[in-house]
Amino acid sequence: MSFQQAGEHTPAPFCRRLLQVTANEKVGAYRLLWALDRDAPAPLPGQFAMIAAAQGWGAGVDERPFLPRAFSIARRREDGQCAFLIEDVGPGTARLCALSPGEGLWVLGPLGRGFTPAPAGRRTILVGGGIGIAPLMILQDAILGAGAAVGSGTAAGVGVRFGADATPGESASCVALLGFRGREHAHGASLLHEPQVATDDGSVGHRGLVTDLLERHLGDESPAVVRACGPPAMLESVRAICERRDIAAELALEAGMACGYGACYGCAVPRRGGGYLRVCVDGPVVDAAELERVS
Amino acid sequence: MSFQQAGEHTPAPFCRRLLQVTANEKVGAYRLLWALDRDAPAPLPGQFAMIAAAQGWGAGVDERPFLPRAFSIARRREDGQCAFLIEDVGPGTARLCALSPGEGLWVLGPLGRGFTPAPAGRRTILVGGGIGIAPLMILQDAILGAGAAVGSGTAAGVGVRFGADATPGESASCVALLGFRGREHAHGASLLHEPQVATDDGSVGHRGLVTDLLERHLGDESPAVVRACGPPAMLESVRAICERRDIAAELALEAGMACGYGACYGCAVPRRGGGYLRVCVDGPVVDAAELERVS
Amino acid sequence: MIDFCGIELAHPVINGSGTFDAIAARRVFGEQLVERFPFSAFVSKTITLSPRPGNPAPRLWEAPAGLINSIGLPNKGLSGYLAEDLPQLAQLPVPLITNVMGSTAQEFCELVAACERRPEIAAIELNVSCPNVKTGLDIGSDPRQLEAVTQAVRGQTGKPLIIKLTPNTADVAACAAAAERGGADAVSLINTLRAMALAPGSDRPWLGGRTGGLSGPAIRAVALAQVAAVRGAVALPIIGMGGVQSPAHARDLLRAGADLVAVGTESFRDPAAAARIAAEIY
Amino acid sequence: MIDFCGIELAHPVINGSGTFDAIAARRVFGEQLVERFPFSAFVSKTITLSPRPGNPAPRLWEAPAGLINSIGLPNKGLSGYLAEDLPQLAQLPVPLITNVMGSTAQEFCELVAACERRPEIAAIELNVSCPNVKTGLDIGSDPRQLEAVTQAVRGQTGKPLIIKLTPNTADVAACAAAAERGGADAVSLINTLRAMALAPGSDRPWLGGRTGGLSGPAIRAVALAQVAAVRGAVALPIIGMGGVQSPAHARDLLRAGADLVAVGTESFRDPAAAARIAAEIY
Ligand SMILES: Cc1cc2nc3c(=O)[nH]c(=O)nc-3n(C[C@H](O)[C@H](O)[C@H](O)COP(=O)(O)OP(=O)(O)OC[C@H]3O[C@@H](n4cnc5c(N)ncnc54)[C@H](O)[C@@H]3O)c2cc1C
Ligand SMILES: Cc1cc2nc3c(=O)[nH]c(=O)nc-3n(C[C@H](O)[C@H](O)[C@H](O)COP(=O)(O)OP(=O)(O)OC[C@H]3O[C@@H](n4cnc5c(N)ncnc54)[C@H](O)[C@@H]3O)c2cc1C
Ligand SMILES: Cc1cc2nc3c(=O)[nH]c(=O)nc-3n(C[C@H](O)[C@H](O)[C@H](O)COP(=O)(O)O)c2cc1C
Ligand SMILES: Cc1cc2nc3c(=O)[nH]c(=O)nc-3n(C[C@H](O)[C@H](O)[C@H](O)COP(=O)(O)O)c2cc1C
Ligand code: FES
Ligand code: FES
Repeated sequence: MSFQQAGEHTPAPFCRRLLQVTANEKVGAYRLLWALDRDAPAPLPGQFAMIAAAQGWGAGVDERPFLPRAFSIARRREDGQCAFLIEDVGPGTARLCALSPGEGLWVLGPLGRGFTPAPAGRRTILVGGGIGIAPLMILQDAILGAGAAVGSGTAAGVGVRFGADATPGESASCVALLGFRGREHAHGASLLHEPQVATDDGSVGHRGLVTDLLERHLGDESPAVVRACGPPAMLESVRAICERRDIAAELALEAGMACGYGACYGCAVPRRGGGYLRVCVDGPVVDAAELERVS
Repeated sequence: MSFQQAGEHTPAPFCRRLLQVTANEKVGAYRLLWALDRDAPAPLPGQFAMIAAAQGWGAGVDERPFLPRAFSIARRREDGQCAFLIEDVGPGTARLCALSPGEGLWVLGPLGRGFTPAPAGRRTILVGGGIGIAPLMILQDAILGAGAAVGSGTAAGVGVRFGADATPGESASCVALLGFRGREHAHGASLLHEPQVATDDGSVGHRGLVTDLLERHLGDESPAVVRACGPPAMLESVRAICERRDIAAELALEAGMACGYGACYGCAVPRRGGGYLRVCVDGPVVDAAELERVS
Repeated sequence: MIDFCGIELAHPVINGSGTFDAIAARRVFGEQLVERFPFSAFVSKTITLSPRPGNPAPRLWEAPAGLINSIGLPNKGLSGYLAEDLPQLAQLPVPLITNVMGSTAQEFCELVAACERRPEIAAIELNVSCPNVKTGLDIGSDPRQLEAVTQAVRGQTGKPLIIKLTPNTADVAACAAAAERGGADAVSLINTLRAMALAPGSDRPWLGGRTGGLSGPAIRAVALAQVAAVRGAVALPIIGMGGVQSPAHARDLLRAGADLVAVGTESFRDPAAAARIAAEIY
Repeated sequence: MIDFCGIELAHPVINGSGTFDAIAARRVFGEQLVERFPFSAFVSKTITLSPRPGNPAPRLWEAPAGLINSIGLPNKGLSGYLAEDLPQLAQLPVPLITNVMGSTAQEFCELVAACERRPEIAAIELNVSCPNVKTGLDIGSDPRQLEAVTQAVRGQTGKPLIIKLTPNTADVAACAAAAERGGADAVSLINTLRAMALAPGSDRPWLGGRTGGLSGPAIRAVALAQVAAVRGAVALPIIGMGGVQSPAHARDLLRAGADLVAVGTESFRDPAAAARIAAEIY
């Protein structure tokens, strides 16, 4: 049995859907927003959705937001409950963070290309910075769930398509390295299984960069692949480290987006060798080798 | 002692104020929205305010509302509680009708010219149509309150400036004639004291127009003045009736407004004899004689 | 203190012509208006030679993040303005800029000559967004016409002369350059964008004047582009405006090259908006 | 069925050039896209002679009720388009309109001549919002240039020729009349309004391309005014666009004189927006 093809994606229904918010949990500096999305196909880890509040979308600072916003699908249950992890950084995220259960949410997705499973016998090292932990949550769910998968087409207990063809019982190994600004943000670490944490101010875990932890892990152990998401400087650092050590890495990128499905050409990032790729359809997860640098 | 001068107005603080909604009561088809406005000067009956929700103003149909909306100050207590009676007819009123206690409200006012008291010895006939009952509520409060006023500068128990110089105990007489579309709207009648009601469909009170009631009242009794507010067709009918019978009438007009304080020249209505008056500063209450017709 | 064409201003925030009536506002708000006057100079609404009643109602349409107006320049005419309004405006605690519009160079000259004689007036702004009777286009949209009008008017006054450019043109920088060549002391922009709305469910224009002008946040990014383009073309002081709602928006215009900023539509939402903006502009 | 320049269309709602990539959308949404294709004709994004990578990031800025884009016309160039994209676009269930842009009449002719030879292409749209290398102004903003380009191109094709006018002009009606004289079969409008944003707290332009174009609800009232003005000047069919979000907005454009309506920015908010609008347009 083979893993799914690299860069495969789950096609999205051709229409945004009106969902209901089912919960809005505070997790330190973040909000975990749950909605029930029964009819959507199971996403791949790393896929995202374009979301907008059904009410009150457009009355924030500067009369914004106007367009929907991109969010990683951070968690998904088999019953269709899905979660977005959100940091309030502007008018769109502010509105989403303020949603109450029962309120409506427009969702388009799952969109983009997700992470691919590690080849057999390799550990997966997850490297997350700040809100970048969101896609690593569902990726870890899928990796840990995949070990117990029984050919249902989705990782067991987790409404996600990922490595579902792996031999039942074959346990995938995975470590999560997470970097945060400080204590408030580091609460996000509670959303992953057995994470190792770094904070800029040393208030939790290692004082310093998450890439310090990465270098340590790559130093001596068994073959690994890296899956990373976080701010551009962190991703660039991860990319450079992995390039130097010749380690396969996939990076989940961000870019300002208007559409999320390849229509506007707004989400361009430079591709190695010239030209641009569209983060929404060529990513958000890209092979680090596709980039000359992350900026 | 003399009544205040016709067309006098209470000056408004030169800044919009952020108030808190204290209650939002459903009254049939309308909402009675209360807010605490301790620092504002007491309004004259018929004055209005420009109001906007502090949050969620601008995310309705067509990305509206953008500008604040004009509302009659419908009720005012001495403690500064004031009420607006609101009918949901578009994105601005929809948002205001949905406000909950504790939410913020921007208010500029009191603005415009209010009603003047009837000369001594004359009854006041209030004629209201639909949402046009709003300024008649405070006017009736003031007239009924004025009878017991003791020179406090405001009508007793009512935070309104009106006929406050009237001899204590001199009871002013006043009848309220109200017209509504049907039963749901006619619940508004409960907001006035001993009203006589007409409905288009006869579901409550007289089947027909409120002007039928007016004609009946003008038919045989003692000298009166008329104070009216309602849809243009109703006001025009009141105007024509009073003109024919040579009865002094004041009409509270409406017009689309951007500013409410004379800045935009947007609220023009044709003045008798040519030219325009600005409803916000020359009205909203105007002497019927100033108009050739209401349209 | 800011020096604008030799006039001292306490801060860089003024009003857009036609968006604040200081006389009416004083009646509404009383002496507070004078004590806490929000603008560092006051620009009158546009004055024409003869009195104008303005356009039939409705005159307003609310657009997404903006306002369309078709007010039609109601005013008392030059002599009414000079006799009735000017004495009241002279009581304001700030310099007065009188905005005028003619439909020919001749009319502009007459208006400006009359303003020149009144010491209460510190500067004169020409509203050139007026249709040329022959072409129907704004006089200000054609650099040649604009230069000629500016030059003619320049001969009539030693007071600072501001040309309020029209944004409804292919090349606002070329228009600004024409104003500069004609002898203007400053330019102001942007005026409203030509716009229209239909009455709901009908094919009749909503506005009594049929078309109108779009203002407010919706046009802010257009204003910024035009101010930057004009700054690239002329050395004149620039009064930038269009959708300014906050200190950040005002700073953006200053950074793009404006020397002063005007607040228009936002004053409708809050009469003291300009004071709030001025207080935090730096 | 609607007859548009001899092409039969199922309803009057198409897409604005550059606002929908049917090839990418088919990958994202699968065959549903083809089965429920929202537009009655598909307009390609602008194709140029040589391939273009497009502008550096960032390319987007969200404005009040709108979007500023500075995409920079990324495309595979004429031969890449004809070889790779056209076969895929030909599988769509609707007629195909190819939008092209040159920087000279010569380039336009070359592009149009190549389109003329391909039966998959039902009609050709010229994007004339391209800066004239000498003046920096849009070629389409000057009626004389526009007439000359249209006339030159007209000689190259018997297919319906649509001129997509630029809104950044003093007199869009005169431009439409020039296109008509040049032999166009239809005009489309409005393209985006020239606009700009600064990076927060800086004096650098936010957009990699420095300036950009404003689209969305913010420009709807400008679009309506321009469509009405063009309808007053030419007999040609008009494709109206600018900020259409709902059936009511589409109807407004039709009432103002448009024959078809295009949806652009609203498709970003909901890829099936045009289907929703088409379903309720009458
Ligand atoms: C694929 C993908 C997945 C993502 N996943 C997550 C996630 O799981 N959780 C999460 O919290 N976030 C996620 N993001 C980021 C999220 O989309 C942004 O934080 C969000 O769009 C911000 O919107 P806003 O309105 O709150 O703030 P905005 O103000 O729109 O954006 C904040 C930043 O955008 C820039 N900006 C400021 N004003 C403007 C303007 N007018 N127009 C354009 N840019 C402006 C500035 O750089 C500012 O710092 C993801 C992004 C992508 C592309
Ligand atoms: C002095 C005064 C006192 C008032 N007192 C009260 C009161 O006590 N209670 C009350 O409920 N109402 C009152 N009104 C009316 C109230 O201001 C309006 O109902 C309100 O402004 C409607 O706003 P909206 O956003 O809900 O609806 P809008 O859609 O803005 O307005 C509804 C009407 O405006 C027109 N319209 C539609 N779209 C637009 C547009 N884009 N731009 C401009 N006009 C449009 C149409 O005719 C439509 O029927 C008063 C008005 C005035 C002038
Ligand atoms: C209701 C209204 C009336 C206006 N009247 C005039 C005027 O008389 N003369 C003039 O030069 N500009 C006039 N303007 C244009 C403004 O001065 C200003 O240029 C424009 O509104 C853009 O600024 P804003 O977006 O801050 O409103 C008017 C604008 C509005 C909204
Ligand atoms: C992201 C984006 C890209 C665009 N690309 C093109 C293009 O390549 N060619 C073109 O003629 N118009 C282009 N346009 C303009 C649109 O076709 C349309 O004229 C404009 O956006 C107004 O419509 P709207 O408000 O519905 O978006 C583009 C618009 C946007 C927003
Ligand atoms: S967000 Fe529109 S193309 Fe990627
Ligand atoms: S509402 Fe602005 S002048 Fe009356």
